[in-house]
Amino acid sequence: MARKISYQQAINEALDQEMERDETVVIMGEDVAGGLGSPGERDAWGGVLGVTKGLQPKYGDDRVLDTPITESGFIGAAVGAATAGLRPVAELMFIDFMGVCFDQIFNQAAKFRYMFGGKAETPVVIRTMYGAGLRAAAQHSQCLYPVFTHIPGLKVVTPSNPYDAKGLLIQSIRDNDPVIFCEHKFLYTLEGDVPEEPYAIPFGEANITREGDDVTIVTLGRMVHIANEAADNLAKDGVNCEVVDLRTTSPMDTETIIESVENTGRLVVLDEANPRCSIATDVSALVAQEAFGSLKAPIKMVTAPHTPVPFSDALEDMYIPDANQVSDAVRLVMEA
Amino acid sequence: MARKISYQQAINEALDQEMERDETVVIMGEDVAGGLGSPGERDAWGGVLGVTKGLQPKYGDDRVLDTPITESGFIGAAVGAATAGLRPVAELMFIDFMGVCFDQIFNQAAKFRYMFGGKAETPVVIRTMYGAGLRAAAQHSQCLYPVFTHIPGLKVVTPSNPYDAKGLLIQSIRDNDPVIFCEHKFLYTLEGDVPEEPYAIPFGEANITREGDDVTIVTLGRMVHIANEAADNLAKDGVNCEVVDLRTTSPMDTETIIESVENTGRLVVLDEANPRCSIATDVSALVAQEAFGSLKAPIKMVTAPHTPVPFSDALEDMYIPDANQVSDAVRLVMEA
Amino acid sequence: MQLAREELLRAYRTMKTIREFEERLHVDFATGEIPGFVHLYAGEEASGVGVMMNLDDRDYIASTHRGHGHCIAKGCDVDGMMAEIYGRTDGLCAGKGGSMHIADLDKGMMGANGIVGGGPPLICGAALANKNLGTGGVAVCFVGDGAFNQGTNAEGMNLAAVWKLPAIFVLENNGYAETTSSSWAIGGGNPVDRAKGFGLPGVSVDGFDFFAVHEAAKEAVERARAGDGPSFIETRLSRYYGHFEGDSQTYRGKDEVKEIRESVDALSQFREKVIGAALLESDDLDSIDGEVAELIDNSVSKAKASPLPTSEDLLTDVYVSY
Amino acid sequence: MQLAREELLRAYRTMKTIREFEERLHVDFATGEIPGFVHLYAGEEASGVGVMMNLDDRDYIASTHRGHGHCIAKGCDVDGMMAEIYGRTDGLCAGKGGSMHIADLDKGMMGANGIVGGGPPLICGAALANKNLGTGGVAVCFVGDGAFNQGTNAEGMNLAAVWKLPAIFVLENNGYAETTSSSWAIGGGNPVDRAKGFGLPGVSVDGFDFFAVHEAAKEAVERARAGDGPSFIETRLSRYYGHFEGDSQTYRGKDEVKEIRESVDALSQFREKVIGAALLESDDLDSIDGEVAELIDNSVSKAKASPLPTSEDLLTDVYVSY
Ligand SMILES: Cc1ncc(C[n+]2csc(CCOP(=O)(O)OP(=O)(O)O)c2C)c(N)n1
Ligand SMILES: Cc1ncc(C[n+]2csc(CCOP(=O)(O)OP(=O)(O)O)c2C)c(N)n1
Ligand SMILES: [Mg+2]
Ligand SMILES: [Mg+2]
Repeated sequence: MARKISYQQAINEALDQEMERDETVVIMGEDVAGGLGSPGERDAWGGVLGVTKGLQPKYGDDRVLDTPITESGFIGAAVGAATAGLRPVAELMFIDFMGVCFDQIFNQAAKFRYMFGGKAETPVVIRTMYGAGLRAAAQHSQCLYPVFTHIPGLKVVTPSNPYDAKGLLIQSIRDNDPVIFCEHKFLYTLEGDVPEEPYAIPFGEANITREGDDVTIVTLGRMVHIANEAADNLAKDGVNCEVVDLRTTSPMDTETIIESVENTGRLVVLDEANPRCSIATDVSALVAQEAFGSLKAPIKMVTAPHTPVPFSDALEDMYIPDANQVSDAVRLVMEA
Repeated sequence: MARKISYQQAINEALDQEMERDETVVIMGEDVAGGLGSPGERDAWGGVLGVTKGLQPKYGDDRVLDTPITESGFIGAAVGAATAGLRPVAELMFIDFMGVCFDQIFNQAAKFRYMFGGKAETPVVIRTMYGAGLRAAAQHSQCLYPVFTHIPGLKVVTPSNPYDAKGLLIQSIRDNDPVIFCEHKFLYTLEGDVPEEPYAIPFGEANITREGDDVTIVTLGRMVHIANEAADNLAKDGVNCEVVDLRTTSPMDTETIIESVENTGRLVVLDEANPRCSIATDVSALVAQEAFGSLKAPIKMVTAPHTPVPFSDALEDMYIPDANQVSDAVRLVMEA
Repeated sequence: MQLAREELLRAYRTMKTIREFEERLHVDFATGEIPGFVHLYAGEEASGVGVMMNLDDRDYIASTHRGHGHCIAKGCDVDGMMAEIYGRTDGLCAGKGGSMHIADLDKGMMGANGIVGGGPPLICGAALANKNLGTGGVAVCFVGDGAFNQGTNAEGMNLAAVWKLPAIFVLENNGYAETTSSSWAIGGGNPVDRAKGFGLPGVSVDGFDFFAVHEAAKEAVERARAGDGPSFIETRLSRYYGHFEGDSQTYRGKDEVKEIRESVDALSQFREKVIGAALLESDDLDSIDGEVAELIDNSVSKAKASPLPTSEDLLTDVYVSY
Repeated sequence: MQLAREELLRAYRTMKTIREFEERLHVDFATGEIPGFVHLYAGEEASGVGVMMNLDDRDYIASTHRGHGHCIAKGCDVDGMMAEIYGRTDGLCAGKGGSMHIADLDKGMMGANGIVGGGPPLICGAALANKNLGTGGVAVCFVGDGAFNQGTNAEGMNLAAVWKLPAIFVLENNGYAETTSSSWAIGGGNPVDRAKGFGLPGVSVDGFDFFAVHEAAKEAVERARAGDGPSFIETRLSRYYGHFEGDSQTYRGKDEVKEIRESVDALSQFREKVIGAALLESDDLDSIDGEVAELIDNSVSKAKASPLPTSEDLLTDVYVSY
């Protein structure tokens, strides 16, 4: 039975249901419950935005672990615990903080299985908040999923709506590999239909949010909504866009991308990340290599500029790709 | 006056000449001199491969600073010192160790100028050793320059020969922005003509190591030599490759790439890094967007596979892209 | 209390400016006019000012996400700060940084920092620069009790010790990292002992007491200037507001802040002491109060009147643009 | 010395196996047959074995780049290790890991590590898993004196303390991190004090003395198993060879190693003690020597005979392939 809940509630529900199902699932992070050692209320926050609230009272301190502010320490602990029989879901409050713990992610978690000749499993999930839009400035607004996507051994997930958030998080927890689960901070309050019962969405299966014959727009995360908005506008002018929501960037559903471009002959890639060595270039390169023969026009990338995220709302609004930029890009490739 | 010296000597000479010229240039890193506090010889190593040897006896302990094994600590100190009036050249022994100090690089050094409204300068150079080929396994053989290239605010340099190593390092030190200077460990013993006097090679100017009309091969670092080898072989069959050595990936010389492809109509990108969100995808996407009209064939990327670097010499030799793979790719795009 | 009258007035003015700046932000944030995250320093004034009264422009500091107080105490322009917080071109960072990234290198203020534990390594570098350039300057790193546990803080303390840097590490222990108690999060429970384990002599002082902080910092700064290496100070204090604006603070004790405000507030305490010792008169301080209120009022008006940055500003000040 | 005869024999056999393994690698590396970096543990045997004699398969350890000794002491198959170092399919990691990445999770060996300071966070997780799964197991992290300064080590110690984990942090202080003296690099100079600063009770013991290490580890393991939290042990010792094979070691004192070998060598010392106390006879130990020599000899032959991995192996065991 589906009902409307928010992206944030969907994440909470996935955690709750998986913790219920499997005793080895534990969560950890800074203030994931909150109030530890403090005189007031326990479970005071449930994470900085309340996403994990309610889990500590239900599952107790052994399974909902508040941590000191030592990301290498506790992300590494999650990785170690995963190789030793638990299924930890660690929260890295902002993806921007990856810099203080990246080694544990890319040199340890990502490489164990290969480096140890296939004998290790590291079923750890790192939930993290990314993206611009909250005037959180340069160190709290980055995307950075291209960095994780570059690293072999990591799976990278970027849900764009509540339904996907729940199903992909459940899959992430059940998956035996390390997963970077990227939650766009702008989407937490977005509501959508979500079934009550647990369900898993397989990795590497993109979602076509809108079908169309003229141009393929490949995108992900919050940008799916920008793409849909642009597609709505363009439809009024008779331009039919197919919007592909990648859902996961590693593994990436290359087949759906290629099939769509083979049909439309035109590609716009929309990525909120910085432009260099990004998902935008990745998808573009894939198509230029594998579907070149179908292309009727140059590929066009719409991304954030090659700058840190600015603070001022005036600047940040210009920084984030918007529907007009997408429409312009689509028109450009239609005219070419 | 040019004479033949090695890549390693060229780097040492650039450091020496810049330290001589400018008192604010200091170097720091683990064992950059060596023997500190030990009973035996001082300047015992000069870095793990001897690249900085001889500088401590000449410039003293105030300018050649050995460090404890605390990369966040001393890379961060180099960044801080750069904003406070020095020009530090810090050595991150292997690029693979970026994970324990990445925050200081991408959230601090890279963002100061922008985040502080243009009022900060951070003239720090981080020299680091990268690449496969020495059977150093998964945590000592990565490329990772795509990760740095993704980050706005960093300049990324990847010299392929002794002449470039000297000239680009001098430019890096004089440059007022943070530079990640990537030295391929396989190239240290490579010899080449290097002028005795100091000279600076500007950033963002690619080097065409070989001219040709049939196919453009864009590459960098050690792979330049693989590309040249392939080009030599192909020339025997009458296929003329133009080999573009990027020299710096950020800034990247997009003009030279586009001009070359406009002339040849065919592109192979050769990158030792892992394939996703890499320089290979970056260059491919650039061309698919900016020079699509000139392309006569699909773009072809030749890269390492999407796996950690394996240890066994048998596997590592297969992991590293070789001249045959490049020739095959060139033949493929010639036939298309 | 060997401070001259002028210094006492300056100390009070600075503490009052911080308090007023923060109280005003607290009010204005509620109206929705101020974008982003704002972490207020109100309550902790004696710490920043007590330390900074020992410094001058050649001395560097690295601050935290809770940086307004450090900025003001280090001499940053209040108008520039307010405009920055409003995201305007007249801001100290031209609107590109915001509350968490205010910096002014000319004043030796190396930046607030959005990364908990970002500062300690940086300050080692600033100390090294001062040492190598022979400026006689020192460098001071502020961290909170949460940041104190970060590996970067450990590395910074160790590096300062082995390099014998003119550096001072100040732990502002306000009892909480977000909602989490410092008594739980700091293993061993004694920060001074931990610092000693890295080779840093240290003391723990009452952070509401300007004079205690000033005295401890004076000693540490003198040691650093004399080339005798780094040291550590813990100031024990409290924040008067939530972790950031919008925090409902249910994790705190009932009336926790109210009691502190009433009993040990840094400004009231200072007032009582200097008047009690007949060093200053009530009027001196009252007139400062008036001036500061006007200063802050003006800064808000100026900030609101300052132009927003434009599309051109978006692409400048980055090392490489594409 | 309350160890049973069988345990004493096992301790000696393990130490001897490590010594022989490493001496053999030292010789064979010089011929150029062994690829990559090799860091030898010879000289440090009493530390790894003294600790590991207190552990069983449910207990986890995290090791370092200098990991062969820990692997052998934790029960890794010697043939599998040798084949791994030769990069062959019969290697413990099928040739994909090499010397710096030998692991065997079934034996609780979580891996050597190419990253200095990589282990401490990981071991906190293993300790947590043991705690939550109620196995009664503990987790032990080995770091060198260089790694001891890494921020990750500080974070690991702090986390273990505040989570009260069944974890033990062993610092193997061999005096050097590459060429750099630990007496210079460890600010404050006293690792036990530093560990106390994180809330870990600790001791420093003679790392050449198997019995001293064994005793200290016994206490720490018992404390951990009893749920009384983490602790710290420093073992002071020396490496007999260079940082890695090929290191000319000019930074070391003249005859430094020679003197140690002659005076306090872990194996000779053990031999003398157990024979002196009439716990074992010379013959017992001599016959172990012979068996171990054969074991190592065989392992090399087997390694060389083992097939090299193929192109198919290149692409397996990675989570996602493209
Ligand atoms: C690396 C990193 N981790 C986590 C955060 C999120 N965060 C911001 S402030 C804060 C609490 C800091 O506590 P403390 O150091 O005591 O400073 P206080 O807020 O009390 O002044 C946290 C967890 C961050 N900004 N950076
Ligand atoms: C993060 C990181 N920094 C640096 C290195 C290079 N490195 C490998 S071993 C080593 C010295 C380690 O010294 P110590 O911890 O004392 O161990 P020992 O070699 O003496 O056993 C260094 C600097 C590394 N592998 N990882
Ligand atoms: Mg605090
Ligand atoms: Mg050592």
